[in-house]
Amino acid sequence: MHQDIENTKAASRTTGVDSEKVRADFPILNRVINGHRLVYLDNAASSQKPTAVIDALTRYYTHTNANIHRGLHTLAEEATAAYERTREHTARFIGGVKQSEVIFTNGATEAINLVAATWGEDNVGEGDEILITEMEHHANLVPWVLLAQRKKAILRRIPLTSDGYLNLPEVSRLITDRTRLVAFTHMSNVLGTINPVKQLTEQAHLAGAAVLVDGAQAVPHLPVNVVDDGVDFYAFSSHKMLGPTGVGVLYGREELLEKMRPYNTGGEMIREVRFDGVTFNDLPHKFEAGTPNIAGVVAFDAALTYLENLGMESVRQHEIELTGYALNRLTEIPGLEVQGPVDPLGRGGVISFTDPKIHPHDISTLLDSRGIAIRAGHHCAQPLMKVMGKVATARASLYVYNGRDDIDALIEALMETRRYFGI
Amino acid sequence: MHQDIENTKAASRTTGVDSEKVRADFPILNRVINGHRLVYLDNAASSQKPTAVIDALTRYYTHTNANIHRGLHTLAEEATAAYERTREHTARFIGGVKQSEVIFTNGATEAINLVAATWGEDNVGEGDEILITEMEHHANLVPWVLLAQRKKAILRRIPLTSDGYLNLPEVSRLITDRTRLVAFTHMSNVLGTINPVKQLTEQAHLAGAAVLVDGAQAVPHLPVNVVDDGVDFYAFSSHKMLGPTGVGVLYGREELLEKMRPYNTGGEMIREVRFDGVTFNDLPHKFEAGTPNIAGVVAFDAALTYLENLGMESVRQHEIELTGYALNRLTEIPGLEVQGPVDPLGRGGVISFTDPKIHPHDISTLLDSRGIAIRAGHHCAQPLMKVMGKVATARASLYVYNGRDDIDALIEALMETRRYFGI
Amino acid sequence: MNDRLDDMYREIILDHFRSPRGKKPIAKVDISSDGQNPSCGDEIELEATMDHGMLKDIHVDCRGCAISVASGSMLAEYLKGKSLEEAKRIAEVVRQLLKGEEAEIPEEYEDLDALKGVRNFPVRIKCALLAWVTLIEGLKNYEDGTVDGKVVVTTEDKE
Amino acid sequence: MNDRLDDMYREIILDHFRSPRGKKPIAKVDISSDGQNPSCGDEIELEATMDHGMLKDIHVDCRGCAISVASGSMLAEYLKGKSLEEAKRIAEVVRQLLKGEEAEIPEEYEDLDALKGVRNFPVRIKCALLAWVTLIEGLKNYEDGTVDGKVVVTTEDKE
Ligand SMILES: Cc1ncc(COP(=O)(O)O)c(C=O)c1O
Ligand SMILES: Cc1ncc(COP(=O)(O)O)c(C=O)c1O
Repeated sequence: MHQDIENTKAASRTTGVDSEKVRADFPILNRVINGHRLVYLDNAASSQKPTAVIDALTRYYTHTNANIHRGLHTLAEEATAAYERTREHTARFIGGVKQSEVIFTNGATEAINLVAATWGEDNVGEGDEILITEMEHHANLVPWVLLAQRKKAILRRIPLTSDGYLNLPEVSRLITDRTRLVAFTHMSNVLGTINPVKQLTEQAHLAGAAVLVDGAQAVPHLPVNVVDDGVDFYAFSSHKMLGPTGVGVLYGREELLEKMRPYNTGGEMIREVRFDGVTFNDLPHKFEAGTPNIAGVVAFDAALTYLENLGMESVRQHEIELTGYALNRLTEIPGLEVQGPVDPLGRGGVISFTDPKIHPHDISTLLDSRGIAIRAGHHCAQPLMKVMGKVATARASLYVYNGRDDIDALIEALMETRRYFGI
Repeated sequence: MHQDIENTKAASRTTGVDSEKVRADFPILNRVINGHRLVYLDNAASSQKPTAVIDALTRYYTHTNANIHRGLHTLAEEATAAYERTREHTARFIGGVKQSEVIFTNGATEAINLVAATWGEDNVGEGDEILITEMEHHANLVPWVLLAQRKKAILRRIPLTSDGYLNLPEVSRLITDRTRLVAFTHMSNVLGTINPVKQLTEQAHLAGAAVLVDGAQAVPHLPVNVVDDGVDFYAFSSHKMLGPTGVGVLYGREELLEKMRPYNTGGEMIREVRFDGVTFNDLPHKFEAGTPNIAGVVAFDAALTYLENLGMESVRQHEIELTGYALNRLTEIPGLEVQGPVDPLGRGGVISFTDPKIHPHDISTLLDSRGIAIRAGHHCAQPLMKVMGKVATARASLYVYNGRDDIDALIEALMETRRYFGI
Repeated sequence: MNDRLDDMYREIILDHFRSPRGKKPIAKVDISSDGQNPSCGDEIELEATMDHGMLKDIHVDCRGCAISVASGSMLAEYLKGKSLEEAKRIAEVVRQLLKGEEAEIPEEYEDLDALKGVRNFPVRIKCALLAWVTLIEGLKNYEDGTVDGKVVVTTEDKE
Repeated sequence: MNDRLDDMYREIILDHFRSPRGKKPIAKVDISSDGQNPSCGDEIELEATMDHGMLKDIHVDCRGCAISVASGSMLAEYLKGKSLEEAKRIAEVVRQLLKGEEAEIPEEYEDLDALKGVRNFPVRIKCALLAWVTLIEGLKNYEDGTVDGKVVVTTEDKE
């Protein structure tokens, strides 16, 4: 695999995506940072936005803006239609679910919290078990830690293998008849590991447990089909997939959503309100109290279209090739320790590494002085850091506008970092 | 008062704000709807956005965009600084509170839900009382109805006088030593009534009750000083005050916020996470889990600046004058029933009315055919509708870009509506 | 004022709105069903007298917008004297018509075609539907007798 | 690579980072305090031997970024042999320096001026502060003995 990649011409073009061409659609990539062109490798934290998305926001606010769902005037009708069009698009994008199964939140974090506070509150009791993994982001960890504490439930976790995969043989032992929920990330935001959603879901369902998948790192980078995978809940964020900030999605199976109590309450999510009681609205409105991030949702549609035009298979192909190239080149720096699976087919383009004598924060600061944006820290996965025996890592994460030139710049800067610190 | 207004020249300019000039800053107001210029009178639902706000969004996404608080690279530092600058600005805008007391949510609805689910959950018990009013929006009603149900607490309400004010003499009887919270709107989104926040707060505090004020309709239209008023919690939304959708603010007194459990949990709001426990971050981060609506918050800053440049005193003056003019002209339509206080000094520019023989929805549809956007329905205040003996009202709501010409267009269209239905 | 508008508020609709049929109370109530769309405030009270499988008499009292009033009034006028089966068939035709599906309106009901203009105002479809759905549920209950007393129906977010 | 950077990673800082002082364990531990900034992963262990109101010996073990390591190393070097009062005074000077307040650095500590460059990197200020805050809390505890055993300190979101 690596050999193949080495033999192809070093260019920003992969067989998947022409990143040079893509770059032209992202105005921020023209920025000069500390005298260097911006090399943005912090995509796991948040992605950049194409002109199409920025323009969609402007268009919304200059042509359409109004509150939705209740207005009878033209702007309100147009805004409502645009908002619901994104819902319909999202439903298609994740495998063709019902529109009533797509709930807009303000992010993956809120989507997971919604499930913990409603489904979790009513379905997890004392002595019940929640199974997570050792590689969870705090967003898919803290809500379950706290739910388990509140309910005197037991939090179990699937351990990792030394090469950064889930230890799958352990799973059948860890899922018991007390397991109510298996919650895991589709792709790790630290290791890049892609987890076998369908297989884990089948195992969980066999034991009668529900499945929640944190797709924050997967939907932006892989073709995702929640129907095929059979999951019960799936959460992700717009801002990591070329869309605006403040928009997230919770997919939930209708059968479960119907039975769940609402989360936030107020306008829009009710049918009838009296001082002494409330009747709730139908799905998905039951879970969308108050005025949502209308402009954000409307512009998210443009992000979905942009990704579809590239093709999610091509996006994935591009990242497999670029990740392979990056993993390969990182071996040129002696002593540098790279985390996660070595096979680009088993992982996404999130590459965490440490340099034994230089703290990740220093690496990040030095790289920034060369215009290279990476992240350093615990990446909201402190327990995983402990498992890995690290306090922090540096993390470069790739997306459609990254090419080999970006990786080359990264490698060169890492070498210069050592020189700078005299190591 | 009305006499004075009649005597001034009919122009779009008031002593407060030059709405003609303001209008030029709002590109959407150039839209032609059904062959007419857009007359936007649905501001209580959501306001339009000035170019300054739209440009701030574009600038953010083309120059600064990155995730905040954890990044060490230039974009992340700039994004964090811009986000926190809005917090600082917001803290000043509402009377000079501490930055740690300003929590960004995705709207007023979430802000109120946060308090109900944290403070409410821990401070309201069986037999305790929550005092609200008969004029609450569902956002400041449903969370308390459900909290009261959950806790077997008692929900009491301050009734209205026939002219649409709170029946204040009743309050001292309704606040008891079991009252834990008094929750009320600063300005009614149906009647326009402005409630005496300071007076009610003093009464509540004397009885040891906490005070939550729903400022969704007030902050956009009045000078607000939460420190002067002494409230404990104050909630409002950006989208009703020229800012982006998907951004809200909860002000809370530090002393109370410190003691409250978090609401959403996940990244950013933690200090330390282990599989068996969590330590929370300091204020305000404890309440801001996950990636917030960064772009929205950053652009909200431009909305605050825009309003400050107009001057909130001038905004209020403009609306007093325009409301007086509108109330006066509405009396020209015989039989039309206008809700709420008759004195423009006691109310904001939210004007609900009904025509005895024409349903509000038909009025709204007819007005839309003339380019006039108003709202019709229960305005998320079903219990108030019952109190008023209506199933729905039509509602015209004013803002800084509205002038007398807009009111004139409204009156003329209302008359034409009667002709159209042959009434 | 404009075409789309005049297409919804056709003369027939406005006529039914101004003088709604079926207002008179009926003597014998065999079928009773209430419809309401709380979010718009439309409320309809529907009663009918049955006689040998026929809707002998229909009473409709609707407080709502011109569309819901007119739609209820048309129901009262055109279904009076019709069989249960016929009533169900026509209600289905109206549903199809409003949903924009292919619908064949029998000649004797051709005035119902006037409801078509509502399709351009998606939020109003539930108003036009309310009377018909209220009737259908009332008939169902009459036939199975599952609900003891009145049925309460809404078309909100069910369109 | 650029000026702002070189102003933070001055030669003095890099020197302390490469060969941190105070690594050697001390014989008698009178003061013991741990500092940690979990969000960056900085961790510091600080111990000191007291003798007649003097910090006779200081042990600092810091795992963290160059700034936190250098800052801890400077503390170990410059405060060794100093009185409690002097240590507190200097810690306060460092705090002021990092906060961008007016701060007069006594001549014998002039190397501490090198920490000033950190001010241009607001997120790193907490790293530079960590050792000093850890010391202050350790001293406080030594004086009032409120906490039994180690104090644990953070500068995170407290800057
Ligand atoms: C795996 C994973 N889950 C959840 C989240 C949380 O997403 P958000 O901050 O958009 O709510 C992130 C983002 O950092 C993530 O990487
Ligand atoms: C008085 C009042 N409170 C609360 C809200 C809810 O605001 P949002 O929908 O922005 O959360 C509104 C908006 O309709 C309102 O008018």
